[in-house]
This record gives sequence, C-alpha cells and structure tokens, in this order.
Amino acid sequence: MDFIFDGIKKAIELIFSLDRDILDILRVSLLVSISATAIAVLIGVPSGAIIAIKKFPLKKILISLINTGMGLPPVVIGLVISLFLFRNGPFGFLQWLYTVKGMILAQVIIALPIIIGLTVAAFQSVDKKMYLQIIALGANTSQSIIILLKEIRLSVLAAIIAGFGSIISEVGAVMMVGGNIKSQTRVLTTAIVLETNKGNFDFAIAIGLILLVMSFIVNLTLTYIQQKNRRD
Amino acid sequence: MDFIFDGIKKAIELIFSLDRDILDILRVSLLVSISATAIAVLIGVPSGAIIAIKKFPLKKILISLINTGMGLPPVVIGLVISLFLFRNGPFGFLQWLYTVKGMILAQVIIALPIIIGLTVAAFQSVDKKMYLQIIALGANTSQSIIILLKEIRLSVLAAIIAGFGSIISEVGAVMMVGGNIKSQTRVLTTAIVLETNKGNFDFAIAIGLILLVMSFIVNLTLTYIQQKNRRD
Amino acid sequence: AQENKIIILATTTSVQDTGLLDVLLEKFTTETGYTVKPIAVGTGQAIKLGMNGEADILWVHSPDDEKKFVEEGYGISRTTFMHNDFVLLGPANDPAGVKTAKSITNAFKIISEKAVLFVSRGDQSGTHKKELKIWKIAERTPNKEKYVEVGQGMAATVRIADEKQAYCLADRSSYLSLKKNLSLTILFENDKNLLNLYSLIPVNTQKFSKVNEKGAKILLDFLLSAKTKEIVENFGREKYGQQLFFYDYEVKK
Amino acid sequence: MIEINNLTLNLSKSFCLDIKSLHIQDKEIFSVIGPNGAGKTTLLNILSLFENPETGRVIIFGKDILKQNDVLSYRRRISYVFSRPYLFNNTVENNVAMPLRLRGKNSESKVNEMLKLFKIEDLKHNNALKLSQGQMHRVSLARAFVSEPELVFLDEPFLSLERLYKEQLMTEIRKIIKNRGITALFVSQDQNEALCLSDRIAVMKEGKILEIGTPEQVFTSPSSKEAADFIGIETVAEGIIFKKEDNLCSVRVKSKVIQVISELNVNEEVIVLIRPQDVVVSKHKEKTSARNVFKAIIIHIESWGLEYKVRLDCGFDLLAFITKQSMKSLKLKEKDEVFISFKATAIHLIKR
Amino acid sequence: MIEINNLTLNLSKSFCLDIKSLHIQDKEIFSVIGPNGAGKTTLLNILSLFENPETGRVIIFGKDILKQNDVLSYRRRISYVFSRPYLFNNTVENNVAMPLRLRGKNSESKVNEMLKLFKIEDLKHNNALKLSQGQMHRVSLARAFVSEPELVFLDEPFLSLERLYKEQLMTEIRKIIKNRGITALFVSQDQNEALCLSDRIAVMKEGKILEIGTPEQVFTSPSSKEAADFIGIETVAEGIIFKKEDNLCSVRVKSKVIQVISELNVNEEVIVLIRPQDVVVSKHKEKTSARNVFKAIIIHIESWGLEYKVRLDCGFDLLAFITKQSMKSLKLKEKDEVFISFKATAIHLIKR
Ligand SMILES: Nc1ncnc2c1ncn2[C@@H]1O[C@H](COP(=O)(O)OP(=O)(O)OP(=O)(O)O)[C@@H](O)[C@H]1O
Ligand SMILES: Nc1ncnc2c1ncn2[C@@H]1O[C@H](COP(=O)(O)OP(=O)(O)OP(=O)(O)O)[C@@H](O)[C@H]1O
Ligand SMILES: [Mg+2]
Ligand SMILES: [Mg+2]
Repeated sequence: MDFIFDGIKKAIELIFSLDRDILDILRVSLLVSISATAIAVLIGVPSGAIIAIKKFPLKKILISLINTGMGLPPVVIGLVISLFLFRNGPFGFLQWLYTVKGMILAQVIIALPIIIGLTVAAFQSVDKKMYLQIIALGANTSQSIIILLKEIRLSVLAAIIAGFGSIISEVGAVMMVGGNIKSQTRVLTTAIVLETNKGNFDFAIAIGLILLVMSFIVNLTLTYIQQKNRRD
Repeated sequence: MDFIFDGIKKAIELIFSLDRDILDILRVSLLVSISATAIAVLIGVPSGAIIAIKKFPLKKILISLINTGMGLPPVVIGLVISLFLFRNGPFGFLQWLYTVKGMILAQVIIALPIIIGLTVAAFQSVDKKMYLQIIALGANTSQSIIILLKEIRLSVLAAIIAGFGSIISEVGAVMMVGGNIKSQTRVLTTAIVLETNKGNFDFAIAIGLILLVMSFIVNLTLTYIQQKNRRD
Repeated sequence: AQENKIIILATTTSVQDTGLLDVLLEKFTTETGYTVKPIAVGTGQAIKLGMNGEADILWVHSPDDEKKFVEEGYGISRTTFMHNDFVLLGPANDPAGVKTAKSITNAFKIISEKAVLFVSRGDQSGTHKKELKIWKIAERTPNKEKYVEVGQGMAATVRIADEKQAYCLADRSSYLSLKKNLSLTILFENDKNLLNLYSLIPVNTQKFSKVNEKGAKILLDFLLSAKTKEIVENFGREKYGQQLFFYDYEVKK
Repeated sequence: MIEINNLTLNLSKSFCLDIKSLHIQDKEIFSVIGPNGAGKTTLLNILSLFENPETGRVIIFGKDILKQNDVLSYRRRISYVFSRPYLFNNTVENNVAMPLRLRGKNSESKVNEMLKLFKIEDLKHNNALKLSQGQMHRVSLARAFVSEPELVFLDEPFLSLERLYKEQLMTEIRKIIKNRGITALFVSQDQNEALCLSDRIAVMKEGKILEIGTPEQVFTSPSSKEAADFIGIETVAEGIIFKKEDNLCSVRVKSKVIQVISELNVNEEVIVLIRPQDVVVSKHKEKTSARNVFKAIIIHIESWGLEYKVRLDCGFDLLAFITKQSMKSLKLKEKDEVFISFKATAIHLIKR
Repeated sequence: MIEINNLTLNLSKSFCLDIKSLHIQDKEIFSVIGPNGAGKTTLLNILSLFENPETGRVIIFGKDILKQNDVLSYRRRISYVFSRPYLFNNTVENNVAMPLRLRGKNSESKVNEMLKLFKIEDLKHNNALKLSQGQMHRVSLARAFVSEPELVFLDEPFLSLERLYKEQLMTEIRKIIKNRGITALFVSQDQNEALCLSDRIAVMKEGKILEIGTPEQVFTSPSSKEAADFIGIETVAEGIIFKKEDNLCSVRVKSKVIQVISELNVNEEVIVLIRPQDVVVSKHKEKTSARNVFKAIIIHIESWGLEYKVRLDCGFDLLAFITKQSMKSLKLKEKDEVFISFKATAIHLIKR
C-alpha cells in the first residue's frame, strides 16, 4: 500500500524535478503513441468501413482473422517485426530496428486489428436503411463513409480510444523492437518494466501514474468529442 | 524469415508431440483466459449498459476514466495487484499471488475497462427512440438491457472480442502476478517471453502460432455468432 | 497449523533461462514433496522481494547487494555455492582490438579509448553491477556517445549488441544458448574479475513472520547437496558440449 | 382520468407548448387534432414521461405523474403507439407478445386475438423487420392493445393503413376501447378519423389548444376561424336506426326520420354526418331521387369564404353551403321557409 | 422511360412480386396504388437497385438497370423518397443541401427555393432530428427535388402531412414535375392522392398489377371487382375553366358547361370529379339550389352493392348511385330521358 502513496509522491517529484531522463521518456512516448494512433486510425478506419460496407466472399473469415488480430500477443509481433528488421532480415536495409520508426510500426500493427475490428462492428451496426438513404441521395463509397462516420462518430471514437489504449499500454513489442534504449527508445511502459526489474516499485508506480495522467488527458479530449452532440 | 517457417514446423511438431509441458501451458492459458473473459463480461457488460442508460452527474468524467483504463499498462496493474496480494500486503491472506486465481483477477481488471468502455459506446449508439419504445412497452431496467443487448449484439460482441483479445495477448500482468511458474502459472504468452529470452525464436514463434490458432477458433465462433442474423 | 508446503524462490532470469532451475526443482519436488515457486525476475527485484519478506530464499548473483542484504538483517546467511563466468563479446573483426588485452580492465580501457559502441544492460542486474564494477576498477567511464543502455535482459542486450555490432558483457551460459543466432564472438574471457558467483540466502524469519523457514532450509539443504552438485556439473554438456556452471560448495559426505 | 393544468414546455425558439387546462374523463376517447408541428406528439411524450415539461401539473390515475417515483408501474398501465413505431428483430408473434412477457404474463390466446383483429395472423412467423409499412403499423397496434392497458396514447395510428381496412378498424378499435373501459388519447391531423373515433376533440395549433368539445360542437360551431379552417365543417347529429330495408336505413334524428344507405344494423345508435355541400335548398318541394326532403326554416345566413353558410332548422340543426349565384336567384333570407333535400347515399353514418 | 417486363421476386412464402409488363412514358406521372403489403415499396426498391429481382428486365434511361455497371451515375439521375425517410443529425438546411453537395454542385438558392415550397423556411436552422413527423417528411421531399432529378420515386410522400397543406402541395408538386419534365412514379394506398397527381394509375394487389389506365379508365370502369373495391368509383371528366365570377367557375366539359366553386383561375385545364352519390336524378327539371341541371339519357343500369349504378349521358359520361327505393319510385329504365342535378359545391376540380 505504501508503495502507492510513495508512488504518487514520487510521481509529483519526478514531474517537477524536470529530470532529463523523464522528459526524454515522455517525449518519446508521446511521439510514438500519437504517431502510431494517427497512422493506425488513418489506415484502420477507412479499411474497416470498406470491409463493413462491401460484400465479398469469405468476409466472415476475414472479420474473424481481424478479430483474432486483436489477440496477437505483442511479444510475438515484436519478435516477428524484429526478425524482419534484423540487419540480415528482409527489411534490414531500412535500419528501423531499435529506432522510433520501428516502434511506431510495431504499435501500428498492434492497434490496427483493434481499430479495424471495432470500426467494422460500428459500421455494421448502422441501420441498413440509413445506409440505403445515403446511397439513394447519390453518395459514392467515400462520401457514404464520411456521412456514416459523422452519424456513428460515437462508436468509431470508441474504436480509436481502444486503439490508443492498446498502444499507450503496450510494452512487449516496443521493448523488443525499440530496445528500451535510454534517451532514444525508452518509453513510459518500458521504463516501468525496467524500474520494476530493478526493484524500484515506487518509481515504477510513479511512471505508471504519469502515463495514466497523460492518457487521461488524451481520453478526456476524445471522450468529450465522442459524447458531444449525442443523438438524444 | 526462416524462423517463421521453422516456427510453423515446430508448432506442428509441438502439438502432435503432445508434450506435457505444452499441454500444461495450453490448459492454464485456456483456463485463465476463458474464466477471465467470462468474469469480465459478466461484470462489464451490465455495468457498461447501466452507465450508458442512466443519467447521473459526472458521467462524462466517469466514461473518460473508463476509457483511460483501456490504456492501463498491464505491468502497472501486475505490480499494483502484486502489492495488494503480497503475503504482507492487505489481501495477502487470500494467498492468490502466483496462482491462477491471481492471474484471472489481473486479467479481469485489464479487460474490464475495454469491455465496459466499448459496451457503453455500443449502448449509447442505440437510437434513442428504440430505447424509448422499449420502456414504453413496460420494460424495467434489466429487461430493457436484455432487449437492447439482442438488438446491438454485434457491437457488444465486438467489445467482448476486444476484451478477449487483450486478455489472451497480455503478458506483463500475468507474468508478475502469476510468476510464470512451470506447470502452474505458465501460460502461452509468458512461455513466449521465456523462449525468446532463451534465444529460441523458433520455439517462441511456434507457441505464438498455437496461441493464434486457439484465439482464431474462439474468434471464429464469436464472429459467427456476431455476424449471424444481421439486421440487413 | 498445517505445514506450509510452498517455498518461494526469488531468482534471476539468467538462472531460469538456462533451464537448470527446472531440472533441479523437479527433482526437489519429487524428493521432498515441497512445491517451489521460482520467481525469476531482475536481480534488483529479487532482492526487493526478499527485503519485503515476499520470498523465502534468494538465488542471486550480485555479491555487493547480497552482502548488504545480509548485513541489514534481511538474510540469515549467504552461501556462494556455484559460479560461471562472464565473457566480453564483440564483432568478430574486433575493431577496438581487445583480443590482445592483458586483462578485462585493460579491455574496458581500450573500449573507452577507441570509442567503440558498448551495449550495457543498464538494469541494475548482477551482470550490470559486474560491468559497472569493472569500469570502476579500470578507472574509466564509458564514452557517453557510444554507450547504449538498454535496460533489458541478457538475451535482448546481446541481440542489440549483435545488431549494432557493439561490444557487451554477457554471462557465458546466456552466450552459449544464444550463440546459434549470433555473429558476435567471445573476444575476451577467463579473468578473475569475470567470475559470476551465485549465492543462496534464506530470508530472515525474525524479520518476517510469514517466511517459510523450514521450507527454505530444506531447499537450501537440497541445493547444497551432492545430488545437486552432480546435476549442476553435468548440466549443459549434452546441449552445449561444455559445462555451464561450476559447483563450489564443499559438500559434506 | 387525465387532468392537465398550466403545462408549458419550450422546445425551441419557435415552438412552445402551452396548455392551460385539459381534462379527459375516465373511459373517454379523446382526440387531439391539429396541423404539423402543432405539438400533438410533444403532448403525448410529456404524458408518457419522455419529455419533461417546465411547469404544470398532470394528474393521471389520481397522482401527479410528474412527481411520482414509480415510473415503471405507471408505464405498465398505459400503452403508447408511436407514430413511427419500433419493431424488434424477431417474429411478429414475439413482437406482439413482448408487452405481456415484460409483465410476466404471457398468453398465447391474447396474442392470437390481437393478430386476428389487426389481420396479421398470416404474418405471425414473419420477421417483423421484413414487413411493409402498413403491416408494421398493425403489429405496433396489436402490441399496444395486447397488454390490456387502462390508458392508451395513439399517435397517428392509422396513417399507413389502407383506406378500407382503416375504416373498419376504427369501428373495431372504438368497440374494444369502449368494451374494455379503456381511456384513449388519440392524435391525428385527420379530422375525419377523430370524428369517427372520439367522444371529445381538441384542436391544437402552435402548441395551444384552440377548441375543446364534442364532435358536434367542434365541427359545427368552431369558435375560431383557425380551427374552422383546419377541420372543415359538417352537420353532426345523433340518431338511432329504427328500420332497415335492403340497406336503406331509417334513422330517427330528433323528431325527423332520415333515410340513409348503410350496412349498420337496426337499433344501433349512430352519428349522422351531412356535408353542407350536399344539402340542396329549394323553394318548393319537388320530385327527385333525393330521398330526404324536409321543410326547414332559415335561422341564419352568413358569408363563408366563397359561399354562404346557411343554418337551417328542419327538426334538427342543419348547415348548407350555397353559392352566391344560387343565393341571388333563390332570394333567400332569414326566417324564410324552404325545402331542403339530400340524397340517402350522401350521408355518412358512424356507429357510436 | 421505364419499361418493366416479366419482373419477379419471391420475398417470402406468402409474397411474390410478379409484374408482367409495366411501361411508363417519359415525363409521365404514374401512380401505383394498392393495399398494405401489395408490393408497392418492393417495386420501388427494385427500381432503385436496393432489391434484386429474380427474373426480369427493367429498362430505364435506355439501359437495363439490372445489368449496368455504373450504379452511381444512375442513382444520381433519380430521387427516391422513402416512406420512412432518414434525416441526418444536422440542420434542416444542410439536410436539404446534401444531394447537391454529394453531386459537387451546392446552390443556396435552390435549397431556399425548396425550403419555401415545402414551408420549412422557418425551420432552416433547426436540427432535422428534432422535428415533428410532418416536418421531417417535408424535409425529405425538399431533399428529393433539390437535385433536379430526371426520375423520382415517391413512396407515400404525403402521409404525415396535414390535409390542407397536402392538397395544396400536390398541385405544386404536379406543377414542378410537369414544368421540369420529370418522370414520376408515385406509390400510395390513397386513391384520391393518386387521382390528383397522376397521368396514369396502376392498381396493385398481392404483387400483381390488376389494372393500368388513365384515372378516368381506372376510376370509372375498373375491370375487376377487387380493383373497384379498393379504389371506389367516380365520374372523372376533363374540362377547362372559361369564366369565373366570384369563385363560381364555369367549366366547359365537352359540349356542356358546369358550374363549380373553386379557387382555380380562368383558362386552367382541370379534371372534374363528381361522386355518383352526389348526383340527383329526377323526372322533371326543377328549381333548386343545385346549379347544375342537365337533361340526360340513361345508358345503363346495374345493381351495385346496396344501390344501383346508373350510367348516364348528359353531354359527357356521368355516373349516379340511386337507392333501390328511389329506383322503384322513379321507375327508371335504360334509354329514359331524365334530369340530373348536382350542386356547384359538390364538385371537385383538380388542376392539370
Ligand atoms: N426534440 C425537439 N427539440 C426541439 N424542438 C422540437 C423537438 N421535437 C419537436 N420539436 C418542435 O416542436 C414542434 C411540435 O412538434 P410535435 O412533434 O409535437 O408536432 P406534431 O403536432 O406531432 O406534428 P406532426 O403532425 O407533424 O407529427 C415542432 O415545431 C417541432 O419542430
Ligand atoms: N425484406 C423482406 N423480406 C421478406 N418479405 C418482405 C420483405 N419486405 C417486404 N416483404 C413482404 O412483401 C410484401 C410487400 O411489401 P411492400 O413493402 O412492398 O408492400 P407495400 O405495398 O409497400 O405495403 P404498404 O402500403 O404497407 O407499405 C409484404 O407482404 C411484406 O410482408
Ligand atoms: Mg407528431
Ligand atoms: Mg410500402
């Protein structure tokens, strides 16, 4: 129990100390998680919409595969990405291993199935007749996706929030692909693991709290956008 | 690249060898992930429904907090739960640390915000008029939740699938709370970490594949239930 | 009261990763009926668990921390019972030229002077502590620009060093198990400063009433027995073609 | 049954519901008619607690519903048919059975009775979402009556029903409501529907009630031009069928007997509707195919838009519209004795 | 414009759409009327490619729409007003502007024109989801016409509109459709709406078309009892207003002049509707307030349910319903010369 209070105290100390290490970690964390979320949203939401709207063979299997992707263990993703990015691997020439780029890639891959899967469900929950109304008005596919997006903003934002949550909390893949290198690829989650391994539980909790506050601010914003102008 | 083919070969070998260790790991994984998902669903779906349906002060803040919970780093959860379950901690008397029970607890806590948050969004996406129709017909709160559940099965199942995904793929918290003890609390994800640390990449990928197959079967079932009788 | 049949062993990942632990504990359980819960974590965390009375016995490899632990009364006794050794790994072409160094301290000096990349675990583990100690003895500080602190386990650290074609300090057993996928080779070994000593420390019951004193004692006795000695000395010969650990405790007949 | 006092609700800049007083008797069928956006649906939404008024008191079942706690048991005593009802992704049968199941008293026979009444027995096992508009509306009506509510709110319930069935259904629904002693509040923009169904009618416009009264009062002597414009005007009289030959019914209205083509039976009490357009006024009694010819006295002549509205007494009060030209050529004035005639086929009877 | 041949679609055990042949001319206003579940909406769904028929050919704009690839540009040439339209969570103005925006050619003036026509200018900035039923329906009509479609499908478009406005709107919509040269396919269960709007009418029941023809043909001489039951019967004649005094219009119908109260203007072409119930037949010419009295010859007498249906020639074809008693007392038979009369206020004029 004391660890938790110690953690809170330490968290406040840490932030106000403006410790370089902590600032580095925060900077990398924000950079990685926000870029990864943005990329995953830009790819995932349109793909999810199209999968939901279009009819094609093996659609259910594809959706099952995407849903399975939500359960991809980050460690496996980290491992596989590493194998590809290894100097001698097929994409070694990119030199993305142990860099922020590689971490973003890993995070995007982790968040994509979540964002796509939940976006598919959001679009599929749309009353068929609303969709028919939209195309009856003369919308092409991308126009209808945009109109639908406005109508189901709430569930799509939930998908984005879940994707962001998985990104911000993920540790296995960033650890492996990023390498948890101090000042370069160390992020909040990997720092927490490190401090835990060191036995600095209070420190670990302090960083955890910083992460939660950061994520709370992002979520508060997203949640307000989500809950604003609700259809009721 | 070879690792991946080796991994596939090894995965097949592993499964057909009926290796005791692998069977233990599979057993514990299934036990933990299915119980945790079931408990998280039983708690999360009704709570999510009630949060979505009822009006109360600070509702948006609560929803933001829940959404933030989707981004709780498993390591922090593992750490905090361990602190509580330590034999000298406040719940030490339960003797849940390094047991399957403790792991289920950790997984439930990780999955709950995801399931609650997405369930809230699912219920909030319901056309207000459908809800009014239900209560106009004389449904009490629990009856209306049940009726709504049937109508928005698709998005609630997406929430459950996402929750299951986070549970099955999670490693940080089970590692810490379970201790990754062979034949007792070792699950697929912790085994993957162990094998990766041992440098047995092929083995790690093999276990990863087994996990994916298992999760695919569960998801295929859930997805078929989800996509069956779609309102279109 | 019922006898507590569960023993919590706090140990480090390097012990677990070789597989030695599994072999020993299986034997122990069949012989004594006790269940051991080995918690393989970072050295710092293992010691912390001991300091909180959350483990019954420690099996670690960070002599300075261990001594402090016993001095402060958390541990009853410290028995250094086996060792292996650390090796200095680096790219086969050895750009810094440490192959010919006289000692490990000398090798570290060269690394610092030639400003080659060095990957450090940076996680306060036994290995990391050892590395820091060598730097200290060598009276050098690592070159800031070329010093990569990864804050991860041995396997990941070696992996990163391999990718970056950097130097790093690793324990021999980890190196052997990772060797098949590595391009790094051993550039320096066999120095008295490279010994990796493993000790057993039962946690002090006086401080923590919930510690399973009897269980810890039985496990300690088992690990300090001829049976264990035999297992340890034979461990790894089959897989790696060489002995991984050297048993040091004088077993009583 | 329902007592509404000083109810106000400001929904938007342009609309404010403001009902000073509206009292609906027990077992009464009360209609609110009015143009689009009059506030009819808003009123029903307030009464079913879906909308919260700013001020006012609404007493139903003896309690102020705006202040009561047990909303559920209040809702279980009423039924509300939305103008755009929601059906559930299930069979028609299960949709209709829903209110019963929710009240824990399912009854197959009640469900079947409703399916029959609303002519959807054949669709029993169809998915309710795969029905035509009109079929859906029937399901929603069946669902509303199956739970035997004490009070029903009906928002445009007949809108998408075909004409012939609608006319028949209105009589049936009136019968059910009366037999079961239900109180009904019915909302429509169609004054004819209201006329057929209701004991009393209120005319609403821009959130305010312009008129309240029996159909006779509202239809024959609306007090405002606005209300009159909305509803149109008819002669409405009460009568009883005392003889019937070959569908030619003889109906006694006050002291007179009028002849009407109708399928209703002898001894039924009826409302007689005569459109002022159908009444022919002449100076002398003449032989025509019009079966109803009466001597009448002109009580009042009034210019009414394009025509004259002539109020006559022919044993009962009667209205006639007469063109200005006819007026001139016939030289009608108040107190004149004239003959009026209307055809047996031009009269509409509604069963009470 | 639309050529439908051998169209079939089996929707359920109990319903199968089966249209042998239906040809709709360019710029025609064509109505399909029929009871609930007749298949009217299903037909529109097929024509707008929301439902796939099992067999058949549907040629629109010169192509078989069931086989074409460019569905989008087809959809952009048509408008389809659903019977239960969906509006979007946005202002009324933006809802109406949507089809224009989707076609990349927004025009504020067109939007305003539509808002005015459908009397929703005042609601311009209101949220479209917070409107009354009738207001929503107006928005959806405005949205359908704003994009200047070549072909419109209207599914019960006037259902929730108030009576007075509805009558006015039908004339307006007819005008727009005719002025712009739009082809319109209109679906309703209300034969009066169809009559007012359409050039030709089809009567549909149980997935089949029972009758196709001009309103005159369909309303005066339906070929099947089923169709007749559904639509009711009226005299429908075409005429032109050639004189007007004080709203008493003189309308020339063939060689005769009839007098009608109407607000229409001189020189307008009109359809004259006379309900057979309103026609009085007498043996001698008499002085009454009925302004239209003509000599007529009885062409045909036929028993029609409770009455006799008498077909007369009074310069144009006219139907009268006469009770059996009147028949007896007047002793009418075919070829008799009689006088018929009907009141100027009892006639309904529809502008063409
Ligand atoms: N949720 C709302 N918020 C704001 N204004 C509303 C809301 N609902 C309805 N209104 C407005 O209130 C007025 C009355 O609406 P109401 O639905 O009660 O009319 P109505 O009499 O039922 O009309 P209709 O016959 O068209 O159904 C309308 O002008 C409408 O625009
Ligand atoms: N998706 C569907 N699946 C199966 N049957 C359907 C489906 N949609 C409609 N039907 C059936 O097809 C028949 C025709 O329906 P349709 O909606 O075309 O009728 P309609 O003429 O428009 O009737 P209404 O006037 O009530 O709107 C009905 O019997 C209906 O139950
Ligand atoms: Mg309404
Ligand atoms: Mg329809």
